[in-house]
Amino acid sequence: MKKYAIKRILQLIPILFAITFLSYGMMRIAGSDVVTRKMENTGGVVSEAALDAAREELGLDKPFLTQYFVWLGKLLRGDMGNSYVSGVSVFDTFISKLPATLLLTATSILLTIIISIPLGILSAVKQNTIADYLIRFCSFIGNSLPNFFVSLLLMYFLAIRVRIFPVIAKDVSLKSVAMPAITLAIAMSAKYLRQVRATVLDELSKDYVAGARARGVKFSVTLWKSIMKASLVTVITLLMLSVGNLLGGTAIVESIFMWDGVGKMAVDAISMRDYPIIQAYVMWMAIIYVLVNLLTDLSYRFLDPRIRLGGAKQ
Amino acid sequence: MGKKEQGRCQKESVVLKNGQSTDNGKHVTVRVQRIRKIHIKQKLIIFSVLAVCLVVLAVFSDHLCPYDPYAQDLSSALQAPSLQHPMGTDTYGRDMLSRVISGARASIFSTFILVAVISVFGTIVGLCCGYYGGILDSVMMRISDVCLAFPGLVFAMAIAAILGGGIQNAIIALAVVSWPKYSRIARSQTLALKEEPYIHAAILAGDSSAQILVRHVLPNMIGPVLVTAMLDIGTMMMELAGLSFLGLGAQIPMAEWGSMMSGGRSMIQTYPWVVLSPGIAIFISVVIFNLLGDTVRDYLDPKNSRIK
Amino acid sequence: EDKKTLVFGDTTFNAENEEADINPQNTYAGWACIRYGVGETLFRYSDTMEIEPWIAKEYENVDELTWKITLNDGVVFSNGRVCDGEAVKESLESLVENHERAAGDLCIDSIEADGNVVTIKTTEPKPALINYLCDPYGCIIDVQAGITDNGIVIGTGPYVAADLVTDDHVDLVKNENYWNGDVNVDEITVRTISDGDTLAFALQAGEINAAYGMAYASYPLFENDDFTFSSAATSRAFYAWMNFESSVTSDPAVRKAIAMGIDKESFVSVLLNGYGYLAVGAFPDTFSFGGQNLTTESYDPDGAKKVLEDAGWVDSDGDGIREKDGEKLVIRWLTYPSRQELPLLAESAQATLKEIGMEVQINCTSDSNTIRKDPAQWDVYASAMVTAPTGDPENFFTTCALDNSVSNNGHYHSDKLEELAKEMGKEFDVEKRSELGIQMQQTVLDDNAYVFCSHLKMSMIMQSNVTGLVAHPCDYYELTADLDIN
Amino acid sequence: MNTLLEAEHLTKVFAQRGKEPFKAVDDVSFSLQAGETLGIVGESGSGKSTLAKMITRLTDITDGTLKFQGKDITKLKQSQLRDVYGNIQMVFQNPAGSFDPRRTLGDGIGESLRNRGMKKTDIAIRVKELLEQCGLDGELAKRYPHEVSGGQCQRAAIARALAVEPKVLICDEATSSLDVTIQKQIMELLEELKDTHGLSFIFICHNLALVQSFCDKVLVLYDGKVVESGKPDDIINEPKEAYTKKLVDAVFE
Amino acid sequence: MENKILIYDSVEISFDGEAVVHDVSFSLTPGEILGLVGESGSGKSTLIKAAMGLLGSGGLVTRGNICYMGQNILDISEKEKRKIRGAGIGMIFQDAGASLCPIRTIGDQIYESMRAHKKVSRNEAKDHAMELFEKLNFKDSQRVWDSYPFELSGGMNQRAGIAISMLMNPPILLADEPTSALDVSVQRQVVREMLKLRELFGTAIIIVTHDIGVVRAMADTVLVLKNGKMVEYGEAEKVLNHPQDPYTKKLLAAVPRLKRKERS
Ligand SMILES: Nc1ncnc2c1ncn2[C@@H]1O[C@H](COP(=O)(O)OP(=O)(O)OP(=O)(O)O)[C@@H](O)[C@H]1O
Ligand SMILES: Nc1ncnc2c1ncn2[C@@H]1O[C@H](COP(=O)(O)OP(=O)(O)OP(=O)(O)O)[C@@H](O)[C@H]1O
Ligand SMILES: [Mg+2]
Ligand SMILES: [Mg+2]
Repeated sequence: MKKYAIKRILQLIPILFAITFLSYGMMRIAGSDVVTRKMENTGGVVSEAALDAAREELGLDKPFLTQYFVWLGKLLRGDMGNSYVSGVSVFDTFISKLPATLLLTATSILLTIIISIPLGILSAVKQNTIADYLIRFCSFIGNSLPNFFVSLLLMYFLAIRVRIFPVIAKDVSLKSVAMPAITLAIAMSAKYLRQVRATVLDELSKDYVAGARARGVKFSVTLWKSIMKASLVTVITLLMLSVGNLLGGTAIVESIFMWDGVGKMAVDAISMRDYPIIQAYVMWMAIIYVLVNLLTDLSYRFLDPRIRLGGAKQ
Repeated sequence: MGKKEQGRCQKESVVLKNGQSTDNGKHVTVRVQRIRKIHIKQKLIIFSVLAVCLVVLAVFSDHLCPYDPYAQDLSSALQAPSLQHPMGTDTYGRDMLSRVISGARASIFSTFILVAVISVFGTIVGLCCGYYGGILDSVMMRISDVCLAFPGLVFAMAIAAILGGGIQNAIIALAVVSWPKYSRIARSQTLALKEEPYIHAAILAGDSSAQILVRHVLPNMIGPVLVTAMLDIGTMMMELAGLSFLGLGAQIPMAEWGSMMSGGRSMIQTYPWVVLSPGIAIFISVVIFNLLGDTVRDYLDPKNSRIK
Repeated sequence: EDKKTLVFGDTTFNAENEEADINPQNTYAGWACIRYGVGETLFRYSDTMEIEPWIAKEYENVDELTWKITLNDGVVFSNGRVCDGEAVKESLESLVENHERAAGDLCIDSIEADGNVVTIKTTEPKPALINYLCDPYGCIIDVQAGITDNGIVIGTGPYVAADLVTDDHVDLVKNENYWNGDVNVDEITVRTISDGDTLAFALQAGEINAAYGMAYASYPLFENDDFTFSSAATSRAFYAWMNFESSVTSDPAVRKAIAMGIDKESFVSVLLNGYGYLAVGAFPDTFSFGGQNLTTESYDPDGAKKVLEDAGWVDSDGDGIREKDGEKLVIRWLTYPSRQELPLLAESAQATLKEIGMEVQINCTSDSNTIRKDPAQWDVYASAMVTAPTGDPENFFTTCALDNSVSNNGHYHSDKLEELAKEMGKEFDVEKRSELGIQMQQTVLDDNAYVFCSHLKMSMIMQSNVTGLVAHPCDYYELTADLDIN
Repeated sequence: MNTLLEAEHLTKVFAQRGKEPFKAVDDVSFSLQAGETLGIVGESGSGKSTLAKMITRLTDITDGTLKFQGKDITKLKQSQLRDVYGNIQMVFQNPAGSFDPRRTLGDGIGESLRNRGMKKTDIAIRVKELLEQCGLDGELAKRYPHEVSGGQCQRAAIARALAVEPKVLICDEATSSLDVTIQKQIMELLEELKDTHGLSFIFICHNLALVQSFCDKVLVLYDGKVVESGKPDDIINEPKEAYTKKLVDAVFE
Repeated sequence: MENKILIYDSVEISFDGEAVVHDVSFSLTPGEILGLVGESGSGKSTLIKAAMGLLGSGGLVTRGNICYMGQNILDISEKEKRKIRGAGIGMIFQDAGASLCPIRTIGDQIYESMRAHKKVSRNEAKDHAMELFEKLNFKDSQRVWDSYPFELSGGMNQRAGIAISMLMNPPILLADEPTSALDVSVQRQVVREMLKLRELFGTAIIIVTHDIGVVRAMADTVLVLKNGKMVEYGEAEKVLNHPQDPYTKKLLAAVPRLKRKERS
């Protein structure tokens, strides 16, 4: 197990190299740099010489490969550099944004689970009944509303009409996180629900369900003890993917609700061409990707004895 | 479960009269079974027709618009829905209905093209990786890892910065981060199919690898890919709308549902039709393609082979 | 006793907009310091954009290169330090050292402080020096107190920054030592809210008391008794630059037709909901050298058609687009999305110009600043720029319209304009400068080198119990000591 | 006699991820003469199918040599194997699974002919002929695998194998998933083919009774190794190895 | 009549309105073993599933009755059916391994099944199960109790399946091809276990199989089914040795026999 985990983490290295390099390259080809960006929206004009001086200061005049390796060298020494825009240490910036993102991730995942699993199971068990159709219809709605629109609706109804949640997040608290979390949970639940339904239907058709019935076991017992547990593998897979995406920050929702998280940071950094932050972000994403994959595999092992005990064929 | 069974099958105990009984005078209990067949084929046809309608709408949108979707008339800006303008008008006084119809082209076509490109490319890669294995497999799978691990947003924004905004570039960005999904599905399907006896039989019949891939593996693995693609049409529409929100989607004044929604979102309270009209269009098409995807899945499910 | 608190929502207070913190010397703009009442400049602009005393009580132009500025007595920084000549000297020296644009603007040779008198010597004649000192970068800060890591400075304004998180908020508290009257509000939070809809919802929900940067489409929500608007015409102009290297826009007829083919009036009244001012020239009517003194083309599609026809642009293939010598009349319209008015202008111009037979291809990209450097990539560039940030007409021409202007990417050249600019550079008399400004604008308009569409009507929307929050034409002053909430 | 197949020390090792490599077939040698029928018996998982796949080169041979009519075919590539497949064919365990579910039986039967450049019309005629030879209606060519019964499907599979007129036919448990009645019909068909075409068989089966009635020679596999070989009657009546004994004893009568 | 514990009376079973089993009648006395043979798809599984109420959503007994201990078990509520399932009628599936939940231990599932019918503690259930395991010749009962289905061989799973079914001591056991998934040696073992059951508990068994050898070894009576219709029903001896129906004859003739010199 340990060996396996180490192996997976080692796999991270080439991925990290590839994607940081790519991102560096792309941002570079993307033309304008932070210095040019800084001049935008201000309504004024600065001389080329001043711009060049500013570039030199940031090392932006050097060839792209040099810049990349300088960055890499620093990184290996544990220094992620400073933001070009704010001048603050990238690492500190990053750490300061994490709690918000973590809270949002946790609450929206939790909400998603609370909404989607019971409904998914219900709609599978009541297949082709009114309840099923209703649940599926709701999932269609959830699936076809863009995030930004859902958040507008929520703001309108929950913050203007009934005033139970604040429009803008004032702090990293449960009350503030509610609306962004609901927004994210709506879209995710809609997807999960369908998957849970499909998995449960699949499980329902398996022999062991008939087996339990033939032994006189109550359906609800089978449902909770066997079907749920078996479906959990699917749910975990989805969850892990979502956690990965959420930990990367959700640019749209975060910026609409003024939720000061990693996603908003990334979008701002990209639009400002703040390379050090972008690099840190890209690295973060790659690390999440690999870790999430690892965790998924490990949780399969935990959940499914066939994998844990090496019983699965092939 | 039992209840459902009972609900479905209406039970009537009927004691047949002696003379009518075929059972030599014995009393036989008869239960009437109410048959509710699920006509998957009919469902498939209905949803396919609806989907085709959408596509036709997209193709002929130019001819179907009651007004020029780009013709402005500032004097009649932001009119509420009326007989003249069933969906009202937008900020520029353009007819919303016409814009929604015309938007079908951009929205449906772009998602179609996107999904077509990623599913075809991903499938080919997955097929080859799964079938040939070896170096090709390792390399392509690492590349797909990188694409998956690469934050899509960074990519989209970089692409937009390199190539400029616009829907084509949003499509490129989404394509790069989405194809690995297909290659993974295709690969795992291919790996499983590779060991099927009929593939072995084909080898014995002297088929070349390419023939086997095209004639046997591809047709048998395309089901899950197709279903994913159908469902992805909805997903991609959402993603494009998200990119539009970030200013990375369609360029003005292009009528595209996602950007119409994001452009009109501040009017949700004041002039709701501006944002609801494209919203409803998105909803309808997402629902149609999702239902089609579900039905295709049911259709391909061997469990349902009897009730087709 | 209840504390008076106020929350102010602002879409512009963020790093992307060059307002990462409230250090006026940090970046190009650094407006937050003065906007949020933390810092004050030596002089300020009146409502008609004339110079008024502020920290300083008067100035004297000793000779072409020497300026003597006398400070008010009793000005103190919020930390209690007296703001005397020495403090001003330190502040300005630090500014010139850290702020490249300021250094270029001010051309300071030396500064001497003597009690409340500061004497500034410039390296070359600088008629607009006092105007430049009114720029937000000219905020006098306590250099000795230093600047914190998150960019908080000590100024002389009515509020003191207590906490600041870039892109999120700055917390202000009342300056107990304020030298210039009483401060009514005890605590203010300025929230960065980048999304316009969120801003609208927050104001509706009462989570913020006042807002700056609302989307036009949301204005109707607040046009009722619960809210008050405060608006002022600013010198931020939305205007189109013509590319004189382009084969289409180098044709005077085409430029003229564009000028006649844009429906500025509807743009302002419908698309901007009336929250804008029709522009004639580069400056709004509030300036003595404003548009009221100028003439230019007005919206006249038929006239425009005729102009084009006469110049040989005719639609020979019936596709609605005119051609001349086999070249289609296609305009590549470059603009950017960060100002909500620009895409609206582009889209509306596209439609009206189509009517006179021009096809407009819009490229609305946040990379416009890079693209516009290459004249081969665009024909018309629409931008939103502050034409008179210092209340003086010269700035606009030196940055945009002259042969040696860095931003003259369309390579406009006019002998007459060059002449007038030379004169302006030497003129110290305010009225004469104003007169020159008018002539220069008219020259530019006659060439249709620029089409000025509208001026920003800067608006703040607040709950009706908020008073003293007044929009100012220069866009610099927002939170002042007058601010109150009942 | 004319030796068709010669296998020497055939070994198959499966490399398994994270586990010890697994030897599925271990040092198996045999030879097959023209017209001879070789039975292979053994419990589930003893390596019978793996051996069959090695002979048809559907899986790579880890060690040992395989000769067909004296020519070494151990290392040939798939493209070079086409000629070999003209002589060796195989009938699979699971009849329905051995036809592409998306193609008609006729398509499957004619595939090898098509690959050998036969014309479409000729193929149709030949397919009909083959089906009839296997006791099926020629019309069945138009059906899909799921539209025919298991027995019909297996006959079609045999027809497919016969299409190229092979010299060796490998039957991997060709009847075990079928009903006894249908099983019997198939055995009769194979019997007939043996007589009329002089085919050689490798007959993999775990039903000893069938092997006894059909085969000339038997290999008993256990854990991938040959534990016993010889004439079927001898092995069944006088099993030498304990394993063989167990196998024989387990049969219900 | 009173010693008939299971009676099928003119049973017709339909799926979605299409009858697949027609007019089948037979009965079972305690301790009787009934062999159900017939070609694939003839309705054997359907017939025994009907008694368990496991026909699924599309299936229904459209005619006739099935009586267990004098009670018509077709028209009772799901709750009452649940009482009979397991405790009254046990079932062994073709692939007993698959009829056990793959991700829970055998012990867990045994306990759960027993709990469904009476209040027992886990330890009681375990003791009970161990006892039966011993009787069924399991070598290491503790290991079986703690194992997941996939950790056991096919034969062990099958026997575990039998054990679970037997724990409730049902008077009737329905076995759907309990041996066809197994190899010959294991198959023999399973047959032996089932015979032992009857010996120990007097269980009546219906065994569905393709293997005439198994029927010969076990069954008291034989029912031959073809296309959903009964073609022959009677004592095993008689049916196997003197078949009347042509189909039965054909079936028996098709069975390959091992030719041995002599049998001890
Ligand atoms: N691709 C593979 N990878 C790893 N192990 C394999 C592979 N194919 C087969 N094996 C193993 O090799 C052994 C022999 O398998 P094989 O299929 O040849 O058995 P068999 O004798 O045909 O059994 P059956 O009678 O059940 O068909 C088995 O233990 C199997 O698990
Ligand atoms: N759930 C179902 N829905 C519809 N038809 C069914 C269903 N289950 C079985 N049938 C049909 O009922 C008939 C009898 O099937 P059954 O499974 O009872 O046959 P069997 O004799 O057990 O065959 P085998 O020996 O292959 O198991 C078949 O024609 C089958 O297609
Ligand atoms: Mg095998
Ligand atoms: Mg059956």
